[in-house]
Amino acid sequence: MGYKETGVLSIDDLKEKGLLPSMERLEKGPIAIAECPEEIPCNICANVCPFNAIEMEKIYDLPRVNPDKCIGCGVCVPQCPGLAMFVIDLSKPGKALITLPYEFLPEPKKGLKVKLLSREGKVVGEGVIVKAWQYDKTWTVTVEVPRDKWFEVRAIWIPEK
Amino acid sequence: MSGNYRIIKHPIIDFRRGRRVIFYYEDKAIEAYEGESILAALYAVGYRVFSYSSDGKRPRGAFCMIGKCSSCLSIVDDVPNTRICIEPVREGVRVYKQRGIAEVPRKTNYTPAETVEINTDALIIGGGPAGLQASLVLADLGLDVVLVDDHFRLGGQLIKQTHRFFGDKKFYGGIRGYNIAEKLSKLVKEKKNIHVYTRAYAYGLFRNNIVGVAVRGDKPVNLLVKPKIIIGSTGACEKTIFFENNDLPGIMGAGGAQTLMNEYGVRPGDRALIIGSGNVGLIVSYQLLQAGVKVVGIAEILPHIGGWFVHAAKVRRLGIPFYMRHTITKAIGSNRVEKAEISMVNDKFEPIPGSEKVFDVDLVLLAVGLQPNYAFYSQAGAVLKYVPELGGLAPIRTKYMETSVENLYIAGDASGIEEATTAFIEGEIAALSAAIKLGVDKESIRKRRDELLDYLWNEYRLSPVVSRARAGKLKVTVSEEEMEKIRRGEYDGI
Amino acid sequence: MIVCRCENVSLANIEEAIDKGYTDLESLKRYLRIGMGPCQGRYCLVLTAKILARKTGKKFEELFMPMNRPPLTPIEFKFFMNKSFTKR
Amino acid sequence: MTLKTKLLIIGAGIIGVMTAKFLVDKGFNDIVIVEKKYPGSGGTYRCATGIRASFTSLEHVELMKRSINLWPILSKQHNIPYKRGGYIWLLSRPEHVELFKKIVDFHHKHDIPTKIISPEEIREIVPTIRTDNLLAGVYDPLAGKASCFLSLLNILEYIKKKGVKVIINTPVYKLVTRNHKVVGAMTSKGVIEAEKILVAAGHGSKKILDTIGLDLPLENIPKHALITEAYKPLFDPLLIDWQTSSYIVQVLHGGFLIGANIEEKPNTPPTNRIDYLFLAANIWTKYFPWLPYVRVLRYWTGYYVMTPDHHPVIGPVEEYENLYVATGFSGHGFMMSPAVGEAMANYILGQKQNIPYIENLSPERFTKGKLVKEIAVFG
Repeated sequence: MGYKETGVLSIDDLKEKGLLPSMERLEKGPIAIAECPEEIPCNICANVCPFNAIEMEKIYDLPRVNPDKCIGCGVCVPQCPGLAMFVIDLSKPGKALITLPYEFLPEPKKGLKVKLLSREGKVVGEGVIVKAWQYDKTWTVTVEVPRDKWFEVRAIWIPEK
Repeated sequence: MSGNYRIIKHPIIDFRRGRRVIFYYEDKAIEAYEGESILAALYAVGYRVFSYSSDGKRPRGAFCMIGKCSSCLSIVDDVPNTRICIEPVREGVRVYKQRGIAEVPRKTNYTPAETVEINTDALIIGGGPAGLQASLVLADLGLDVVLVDDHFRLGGQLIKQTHRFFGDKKFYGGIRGYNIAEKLSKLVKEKKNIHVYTRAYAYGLFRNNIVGVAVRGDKPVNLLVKPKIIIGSTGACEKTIFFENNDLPGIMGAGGAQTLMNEYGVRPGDRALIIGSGNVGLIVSYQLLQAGVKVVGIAEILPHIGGWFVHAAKVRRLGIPFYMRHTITKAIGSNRVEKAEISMVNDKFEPIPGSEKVFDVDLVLLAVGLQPNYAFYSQAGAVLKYVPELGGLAPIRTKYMETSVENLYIAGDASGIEEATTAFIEGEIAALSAAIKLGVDKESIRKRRDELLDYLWNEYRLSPVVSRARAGKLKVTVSEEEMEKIRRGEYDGI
Repeated sequence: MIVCRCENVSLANIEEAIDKGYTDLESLKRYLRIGMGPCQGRYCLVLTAKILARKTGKKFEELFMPMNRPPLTPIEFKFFMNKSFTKR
Repeated sequence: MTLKTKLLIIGAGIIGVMTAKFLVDKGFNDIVIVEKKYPGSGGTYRCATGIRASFTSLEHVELMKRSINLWPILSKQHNIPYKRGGYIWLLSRPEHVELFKKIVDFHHKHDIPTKIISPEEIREIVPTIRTDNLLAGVYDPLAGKASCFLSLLNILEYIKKKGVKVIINTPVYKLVTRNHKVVGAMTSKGVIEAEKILVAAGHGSKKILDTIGLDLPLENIPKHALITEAYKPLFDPLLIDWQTSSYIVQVLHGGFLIGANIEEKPNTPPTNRIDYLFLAANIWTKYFPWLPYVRVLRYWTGYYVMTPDHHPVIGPVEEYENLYVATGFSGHGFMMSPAVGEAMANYILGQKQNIPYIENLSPERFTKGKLVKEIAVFG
């Protein structure tokens, strides 16, 4: 079953669409991944990127993140209408940093332990928020997760106290 | 009846509730806030049955929430057949449940509505994305505009959207729907040559080119507008489907739930099942989660997700399961939904016995598609065409958005279901064309219109994800020569 | 399965009427009063035409030519009582 | 398509369908009905559904007396909602009361039990009505109302079962004649050959008859009507405000149907007029204090097919063998349809008529200068 049946992208899907940075680049430092496999007529990410690192010619082109220009700043993360921009950082040994958008309550805070959710919405472990900032109501949250879960985890859930 | 369904804290929307008022439902005091509809206030404290079918037997709940479906007819201050989903709460108002066909009103003291005649350059019907954009464009060209909308707030469906819009910055991409509504409404209200009427229903086109507009409120007015041109941007309404007990309270249009939770800040239920995985179904699922509603699943009759993948991924990673090749076969409950049954379907979309799954839910949202609101154009005499890709019946038009009724233009979802970006663009094209017709003929206007047409047809609509809508729009767009023939009744190529 | 909420017409009512020979939408509409209630046929007429198309094998386009009449939403008589018109 | 039939009826309105019904009842079923749009789409579905015999000419009175006898029978046979709820004329001027005294005398002579009633009596029959401006009323207890939809549809279902063919969405372009004898009609789907033809095409009748040079003095006058949302039954009779010749009736389904007289040029398109809504509101909100809060559900227009003497044209056509007409009902076709249907069946079968004076309504009366006089045409 493909992502149009499940709502879940596989690593091969992303590779095939040319949306996955190389492992080499991921290990070098943070970089944005546009998990946007359909040719939606939208260019917000390209417009908001301060480094012009997202390349599109026509409005419906897939967003191509230029690995040399992108520094993984995460400005695109809260602004993508599809909440499909993530920043992955595999430069630190033994762990991965995932930056993702978050639009729920309770509010995220640095140091908070959170449940890690897979692409299917299953709890696959716990992580710690290392950074959280808000842009127009959307939080951009960076969580530290086990390194082997860098592709699996795509959401967090903060339990109510 | 108990409970509190008002959303106090929401991750995106700050609900600013009005003054506290008390009104009476079935002689019981109900606390509410100014700016709420009677139905929203009742829903907030736990009521779910608001009326009964015409034979008095079947309970009816909230369905459309925008005054169209007539499922909430109630007796308000001795006036029956009042649609309480669009009737604002007022201090001391007395409301009773209507059980089937009502007796004639007991209320007899009345103030007749004032009748006001208005001549204007342009009448815009509907203040959603297309209508707002068209009004602003016409006003900037110095024309006199009357903008009417049946809701008490401008913005159309924009006001119910918490997500940022896709598209291009030029057309409000990246801004949340309700923020776009606020922004454009503010601009519109600043223009001296746009006369805005809300709670204003354009009820028909009459002889001598008069459009009747009923403006409800404390001082009701019957506006008789004589416009030189009309731009209809009347939007769309939801479709519904058949299944056992499909009228049980708790079954609602997805838009109805959006109105409750995102406009009035009222949680539409505790546990919801969504029918349909188009963008509306996916977006409403996400919004339900934001409002604190558990979503037990999304059923989709087709083998694949109907909407855009990114919307699907958003809800999937938060744990909402998809049931592909499934449809709802039954709602269960005595006075309101208590359970819902879905079944798998075969290749002919027929339910497969034995494949049933039952969920404990109090809310079933139908997100099975939208259809253009064609009534005004049909009444005005415009030639319509049934185009499944556009959601139903849509008026034939030129690429300049003029229908077969001369000087009647169309834009937005009313012209065939698409999305907000195209609504803005169509609104602007219609406005520019109307301006040219009215003699405001500057080179810059034509140039702008050409650019918009080029962008719309040769870039935006070439996106594969909107190809179906493009194909639909092609079916209803004719050349000026063909339109002349249609007007003379000579063209049967449609 | 309700098709027309206003007049409380079910799918079974419609199928029965079609079987009886009400195979044009206009007759079906008047026979069962589908779409003649306060919502003005907004939701039910297209659905009914689809059922009819399915059952008779005719094309939707042949069956349904909308004929909308004013007022497009029910309007109280109090809107039509003031004879002195103000111009604005 | 070439179709052969013994009788072709042009128009699937209530007149054509009733005629077919009475023929079928007598065993004659080789009938084709051809309809321009859909059954009832002309005048039938646009009518006010009222039924009365209280007219002021012998011809109308006799025709309607027969109709009023037939309506309850038809109602039973074909499950048609019908109610004898009466008519009341509301009179506000002394000269009108005087006029109606004479009319009531005329009615009594012809066994129509109308009577002058007081404002108090009006209030008893019509709860909530304001009678401040009224001097008296005239009550016709024999009058009534029936569902125009189910009258047509149920009878249509019956005649179809009995073998009558009904072809819809098929306009007739012209009649085909040979040696002053009709032989068929040219339709959008080809020729229908027929031994006999009945033209019962309402406002389309004149155009069809013109195709063979038969010039009947028919005029189509645009008329306006509206209906409100449905309410529980409040009053039974159809009320006529004589001053404005406007009527209100709560139809059997519950809506209040209002017709009001507004000036229109003959043979012009019947388009919607905003002033009609104001006119209707201003007349009837004076009588019913709750009416301002009642909602107008639908407003439609249609034609009265008027003749110079406001009486119908029914009977065989002298100039053409086997051609019959039943049209020009001047707004009263629905109520008259049972008697007219029966009479047309008799004409077509060459049987004796049982309604007095019916021959006076023949098409030739205009050329022969034998017009009928009628003064009570309403709405």
